[in-house]
Amino acid sequence: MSLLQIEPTSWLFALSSLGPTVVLVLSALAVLAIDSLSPDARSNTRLAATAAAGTLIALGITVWYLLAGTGQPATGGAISLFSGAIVVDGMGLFFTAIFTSVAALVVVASYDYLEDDANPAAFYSLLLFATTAMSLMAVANSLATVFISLEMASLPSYALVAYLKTNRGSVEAGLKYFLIGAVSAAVFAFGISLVYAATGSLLLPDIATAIGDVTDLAGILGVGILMVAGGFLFKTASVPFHFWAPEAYEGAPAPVSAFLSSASKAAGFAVAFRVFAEAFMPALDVAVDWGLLFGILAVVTMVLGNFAAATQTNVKRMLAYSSIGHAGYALIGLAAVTAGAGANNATVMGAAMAHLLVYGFMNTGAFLFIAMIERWGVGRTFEDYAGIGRKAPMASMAMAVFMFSLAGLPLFGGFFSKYFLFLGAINAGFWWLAAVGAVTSALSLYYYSRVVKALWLEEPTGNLDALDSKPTGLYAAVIVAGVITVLLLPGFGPVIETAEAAAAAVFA
Amino acid sequence: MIIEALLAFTFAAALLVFAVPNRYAHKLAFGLSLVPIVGSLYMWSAFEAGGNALTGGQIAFETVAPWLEVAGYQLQWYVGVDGISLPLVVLTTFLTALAIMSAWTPIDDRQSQFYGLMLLMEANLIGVFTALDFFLWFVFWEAVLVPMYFLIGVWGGPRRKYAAIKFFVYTNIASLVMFIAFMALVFSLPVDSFGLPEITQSLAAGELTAFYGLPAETLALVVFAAMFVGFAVKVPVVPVHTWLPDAHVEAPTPASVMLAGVLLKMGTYALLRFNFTMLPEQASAFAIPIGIIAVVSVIYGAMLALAQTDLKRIVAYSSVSSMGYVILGLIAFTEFGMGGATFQMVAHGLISGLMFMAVGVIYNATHTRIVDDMSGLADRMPVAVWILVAGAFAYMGLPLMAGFAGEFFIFVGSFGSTALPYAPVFTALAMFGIVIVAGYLLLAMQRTLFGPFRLETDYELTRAPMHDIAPLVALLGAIVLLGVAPSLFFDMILDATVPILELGGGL
Amino acid sequence: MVTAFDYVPAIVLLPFVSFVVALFIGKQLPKKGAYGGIAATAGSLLLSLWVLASVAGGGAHQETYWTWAEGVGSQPFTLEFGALIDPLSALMLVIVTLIATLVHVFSLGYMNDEGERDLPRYYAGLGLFTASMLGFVIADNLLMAFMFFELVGLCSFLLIGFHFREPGPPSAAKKAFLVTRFGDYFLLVGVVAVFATFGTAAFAGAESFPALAEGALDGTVDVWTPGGLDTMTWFTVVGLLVLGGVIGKSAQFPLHTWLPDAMEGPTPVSALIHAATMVAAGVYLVARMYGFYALTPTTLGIIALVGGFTALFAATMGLVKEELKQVLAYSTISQYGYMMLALGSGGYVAAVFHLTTHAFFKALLFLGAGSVIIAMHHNENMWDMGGLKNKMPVTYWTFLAGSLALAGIFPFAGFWSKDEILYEALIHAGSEPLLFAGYAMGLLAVPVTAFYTFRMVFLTFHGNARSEIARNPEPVRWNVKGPLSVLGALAVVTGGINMVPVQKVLGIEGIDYLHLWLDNHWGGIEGLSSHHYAEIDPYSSTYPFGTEVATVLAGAAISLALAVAGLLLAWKLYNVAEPVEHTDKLGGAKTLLYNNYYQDEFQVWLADRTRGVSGGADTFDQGVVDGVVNGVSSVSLFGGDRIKRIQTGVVGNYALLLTVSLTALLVVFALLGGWF
Amino acid sequence: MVPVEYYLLLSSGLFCIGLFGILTRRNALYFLMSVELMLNAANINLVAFSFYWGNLTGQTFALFAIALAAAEVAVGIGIILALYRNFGDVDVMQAATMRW
Repeated sequence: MSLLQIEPTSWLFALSSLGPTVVLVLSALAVLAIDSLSPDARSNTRLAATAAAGTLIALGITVWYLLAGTGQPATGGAISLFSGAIVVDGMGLFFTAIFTSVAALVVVASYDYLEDDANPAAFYSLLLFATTAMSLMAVANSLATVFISLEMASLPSYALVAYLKTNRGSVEAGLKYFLIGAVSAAVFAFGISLVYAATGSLLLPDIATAIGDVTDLAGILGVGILMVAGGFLFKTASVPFHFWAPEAYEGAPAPVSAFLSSASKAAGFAVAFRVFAEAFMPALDVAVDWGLLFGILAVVTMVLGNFAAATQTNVKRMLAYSSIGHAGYALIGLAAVTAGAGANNATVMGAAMAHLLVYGFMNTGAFLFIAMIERWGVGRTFEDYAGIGRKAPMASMAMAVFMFSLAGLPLFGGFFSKYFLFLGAINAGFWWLAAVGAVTSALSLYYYSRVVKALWLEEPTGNLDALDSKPTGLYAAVIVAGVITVLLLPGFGPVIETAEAAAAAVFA
Repeated sequence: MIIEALLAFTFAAALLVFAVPNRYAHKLAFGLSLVPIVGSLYMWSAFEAGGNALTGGQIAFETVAPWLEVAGYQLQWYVGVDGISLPLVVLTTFLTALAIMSAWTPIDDRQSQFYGLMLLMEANLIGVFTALDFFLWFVFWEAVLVPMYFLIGVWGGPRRKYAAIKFFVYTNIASLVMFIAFMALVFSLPVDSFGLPEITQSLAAGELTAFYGLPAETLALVVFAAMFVGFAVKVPVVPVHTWLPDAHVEAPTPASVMLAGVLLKMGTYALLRFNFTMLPEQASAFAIPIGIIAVVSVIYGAMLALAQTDLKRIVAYSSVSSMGYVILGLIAFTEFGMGGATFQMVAHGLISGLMFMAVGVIYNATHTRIVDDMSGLADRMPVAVWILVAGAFAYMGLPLMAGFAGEFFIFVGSFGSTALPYAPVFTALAMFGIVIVAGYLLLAMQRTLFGPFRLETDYELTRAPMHDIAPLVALLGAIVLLGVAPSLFFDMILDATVPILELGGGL
Repeated sequence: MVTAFDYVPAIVLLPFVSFVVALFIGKQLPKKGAYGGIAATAGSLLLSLWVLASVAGGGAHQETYWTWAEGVGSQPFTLEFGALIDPLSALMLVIVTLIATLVHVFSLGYMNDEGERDLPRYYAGLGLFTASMLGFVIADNLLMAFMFFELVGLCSFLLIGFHFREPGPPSAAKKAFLVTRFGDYFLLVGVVAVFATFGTAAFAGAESFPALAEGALDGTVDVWTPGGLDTMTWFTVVGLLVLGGVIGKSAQFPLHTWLPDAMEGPTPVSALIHAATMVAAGVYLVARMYGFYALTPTTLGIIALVGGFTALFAATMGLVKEELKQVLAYSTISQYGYMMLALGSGGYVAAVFHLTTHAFFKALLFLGAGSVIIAMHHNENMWDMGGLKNKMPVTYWTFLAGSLALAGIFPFAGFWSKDEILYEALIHAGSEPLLFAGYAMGLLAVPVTAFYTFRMVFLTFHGNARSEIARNPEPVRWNVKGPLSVLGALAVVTGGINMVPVQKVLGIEGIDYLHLWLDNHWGGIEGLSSHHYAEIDPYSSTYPFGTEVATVLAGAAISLALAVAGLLLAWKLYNVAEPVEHTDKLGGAKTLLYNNYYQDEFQVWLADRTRGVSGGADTFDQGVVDGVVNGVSSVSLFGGDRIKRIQTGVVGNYALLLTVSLTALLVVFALLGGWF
Repeated sequence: MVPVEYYLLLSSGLFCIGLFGILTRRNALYFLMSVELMLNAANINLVAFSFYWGNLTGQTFALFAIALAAAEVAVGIGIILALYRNFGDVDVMQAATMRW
């Protein structure tokens, strides 16, 4: 037995299987190249076009793969690469589709946001690198790749949050994000080391196999699993690793907030789903009932996020807390997983995946709307938003769509995703999770509708002349996100079916 | 396909109106809103179905198409009408057009958005009354709230924001309660779709199973109670009615018309469709509490109306009172009780619409609705005032007007009810509402419309313009027509409600 | 073959058409719709006479015109509109159309000539009023009767409040509607109960509710009763419920208070309301369903008692009134009390008789009063009048005829009918003590009636003129005098239609036309005859003065003597050149009577209490019910406000909280998993 | 041979020291160093158990972890620089403008 188990991998096949990731890397490099070749040129347009093209091509490839059945049971199942350290399957592609969609929206929106920026290339490349790392997170099949890709995603994110170097809020946000992130990374790494200590492997399927033999190291494994969970909780902004989120989302440039709260959160769930579903399922009976753990955390996260959001005065911060609340909903997807109930697990996890996809659009749209407001320089509080609906009806209407969809009104995609999540939970016997989810959703309607109220119901208080400028990219991104959010209600079928099929494949 | 055509047209009309400049919006919206009337009248004339859509009767204009499938459940696009829903569809189209017309004077800002929202609401209301798949229905059900939220919140009175949010959150929470309850019910049934007929028939066949340790009987009771609460908020009945006066007082006239005229009927419609059709035995188990709720709503609502000094608030509380009759009719579980309750939905829709519109016309002229601020208006705006008087009498249940028909059917149905213990007592108590309603409406009319002319606000009172009066006249005409010939609707309503009784095992 | 009965709907519809015409194009018409109204009511009158003749010719008619709503399953109620033309309704049709026609004509003088505004509304109201009443009269079932009963109430509201620009009339109109509505509430419960019990509300036929009730009491028919109540008890309850509506509309104690206030309406309207329409409706309803009432002795007893009490009670209040119409108002209440007494005493024919005579002489008195009011420039205070006798002879003589009839002086119409009522009460009093009380009170009311009637006559027409206007009254025209003359003649002779005492005393058979008429002598509908009613009513006759003839004579003598006594007292006190108020002699009773026994105050107090309760309910609603709603939201928001405080902003605290939470989780799951 | 439990104790101790440093130090640089300690605790485990299990996975991963730690410090120092420029200090408690 060799010390490193190596299976020969065709590089070409690997590259094509990881097509989206490759495209993202290349476009990131292209952005850097453009900037290096003409460092003094105001090349925002070119950079944005490159970045947007990269993300859209990556998205296109992902969707194509999804439709073509790459890595899915239809074409022979998951594609295992690099000795099983990476697995391209439906779930990975599904999440990659989320990341690339969000990234594309954010890139398009950033075009306007960075109009006056001195060095947009750094922004785009950081964004693309983070997206690249996320696409890797979605396919990581070993705790090693999980850790590395997760850190690769985090590091550009820290920089992006603190991107506005001279803005105290941005720097403070970056600092807090970084510090909590560093601690979480350390906890995560320590957890991985403990899991390794108990099982002797980092490959997820091997860990699952090894857990059956763990006897006296069960405690070590348990601590390890809890700490690994901590790493994911950080990434998904769930209690108790959520502390960075309100400040990071509030202080960061709004497109970055959009990116982090949608794509980064989804990425955290992507790895969490895979790791817990593939590696730690047997641990449910042996070491730690992590279903219960996530159940408790889901409840606390839903309650904290939604209640704290209720009385915010700053819209962005409200959205930040709501984002925490939504992490709580998605956690149901992990909490309701039970040993040996494959179909149900697939239902609930698929619902969580679908929720993250819908959330990706509606939440990104919401933050991009805030980016638009920031661009106009109107202000950040609810009062400042008063009467914007009069001056910017299209964008405000889109924002209303996002808010109602986030609240789970059955008019838009957000309803079905949340509903199927609760349905899965109830089916799995976790009716109390669904109940808490329902109650907090009801509360969320209050604070989401406050935004709508400010936009549409209030009379303008301040000077809204700035709204005369129409940032095209931001508008386009917001409207596209809005339209997709609306269309996801009638068109939810393919989404949920894909998600459930992908989840089922993971549990199979 | 007529229902689809109706829905598609109305949605398209809403989008179109959103897009046109403000100054064209009113006429365009009114013109467009006439088309759904024609559509619904065509449906009425072509209506041939018999029986109740849910209990296995014929469904008119039925279409079914799969929507999406999840967790073993098929969600469908499933629409159709029967004798219960058709009158409500007609009511919706009719009232929307009139409400749009009545908006001419009061709405002078952001017209295209206003009318667009009105049409959007109409489309969703049609959807509510035609949808036969639970999810489809629920989408429309909730979608109705959003336009109303904006209509109140943007074009409303001074406390409009409070009222709008209260309305919105309150009713949404209620929907949530109902939704969860219904889910629990469906999950305990061996069905593979959310089609309401399938669910109803499965329940009728006694296929309900236990739900997480909750025995089927208990589950059915809990679900009934939760759904009742959920719908009761929408109706609304005491004690979950407090959003209503706020919403009504702040809402602009056309929105009030729609709110009282159609939106409240959604609650009673849903009660009839869900609670009373699907769970008749549980209904009879809860008969006494529901009877008490009905009677308290009638009497207490009327007493509250008596205490008000704002004309709109008076009419608003009287809606609570009138809806109490509907609940009484439903719980009676008799032919005339249920049929009367359904009829009363339409009748009250027209009458409360008329009242709100008439009060609105007065408000347009006087800019006040406070009883003490005015008197003797009949002198200055006779036509509007006398129509208001006619409306008030309709509200009091004057024979040969629609309200009397509805109320009498309910009373005559519930008096001899066997499903409701002490039915004669409940009925007699509820009927006392007709005295109180006369009391507060007459008192308010005497103080505002009659006596020497006096107005506290600085407005020159002139006769109400034609476009304000026309919808009032149309409504009054409809009220009298239905009062003289209730069987226009009542026959088809009975056709659809009698099977419910049969399903309930002759309760 | 075309018969009169084919035109029955036209009787109702003609005035309705006049309503529509006056409403929509009245402004353009000469006399603002008056002619249309006159033509329509006159047409109805002619048709009614034809119908009357047809009934006299042996016809009777029942027809359903319009099925309003129909049950199909377990509640196969048929709610429909139809006509029931029998002797009773045919007679009533003539009375109503006649009075309505005369009132229309009179209105030309009272309204048009006086230059009132809004006349189209007035004539529209009259037309609708007449139509509603006619619809009520021909109703062949209780539901239809109720519906038109309510419409009558609506019209009374519209017409009493005709002068809506003044504060008084709208208030009176509201009161009229509200108080009668209160009675109608009971009636409606009764209607519903009838449907629930019998499944039908038809008045006539084997499947009518009186017939079914009779069968149920015999035990041949099964009917529903609530809670398995005894049928007799339940029928009594139902009868009393229906009676509630009657008490309201016919202004019986304790729901009579609206009627004096209703004098705020134009005088012709008062005539219409009091003589032939609204107030008559109540009594007519009892007569219409007498076959049902006759079955339940308790109900009959209560009807008699209420009637007798009201007759006396209202008469006493009429004693002290200063306004002409007020006196008439109380007399109306009192007279309808007599009719109720008659009905309660088994005197079905007597009641209808009094209804007929009263319709004529009360319409006469009101129109006469209207004539005086025209003359007095709308001053109604009798103390400002006096001496009008010579200035307006037609009015005086006709008014006098009416007054004599009202006072029950032989041989005027009122004497005959009132005498028969008292006689019926007297001979049946033996079997029901309540009747005796009713009789006693009815008898006591006789002198009181005569007194206040002639106090009114003397104050108005005799003595010296006490004001400038009275010295130079405005003349009235043909359109006032014409109706007065017609009615004056009728007030004198109507007694002739039912000469029962004469028949009994002199033994001349066949002059009790009304008895024969109502006994289906010439034709009618099975089961709706006075004969049938007499068979089923619980009374047996006893003759306290020995023989029947002696009782007839003694009864008539007593009541006539009392009436004359009252008249003479009035003569003595008020037929002087300068009459003075004698009311002070009544002492404390005067205030009591002036204030109508504080009935109004009591009802106002009740209304105030109700409003007080409603105010309390409002406070409760806003404070508690809505308070809970707002409280939930406040608590949630407060909770949110607390929860967000853990986000202190200091990153060190975050690290600490994070560590503590993680440690706590580790400990909990270590214990749960039993790791160590 | 040293039993693996000892390595576990060592790494846990190191981890706790790092954690303690994070909880007590206000200086951002100390904070960074403490994180490094915690990461190294993980590395000790990985290397030790790589030996215990007889495969190289742990050791390879430890190398990656060290590289990432370096990258993290690089980003961290950059942010701390920006912090110093904006707040005039490297005290992590100072940056507390956003809260609740």
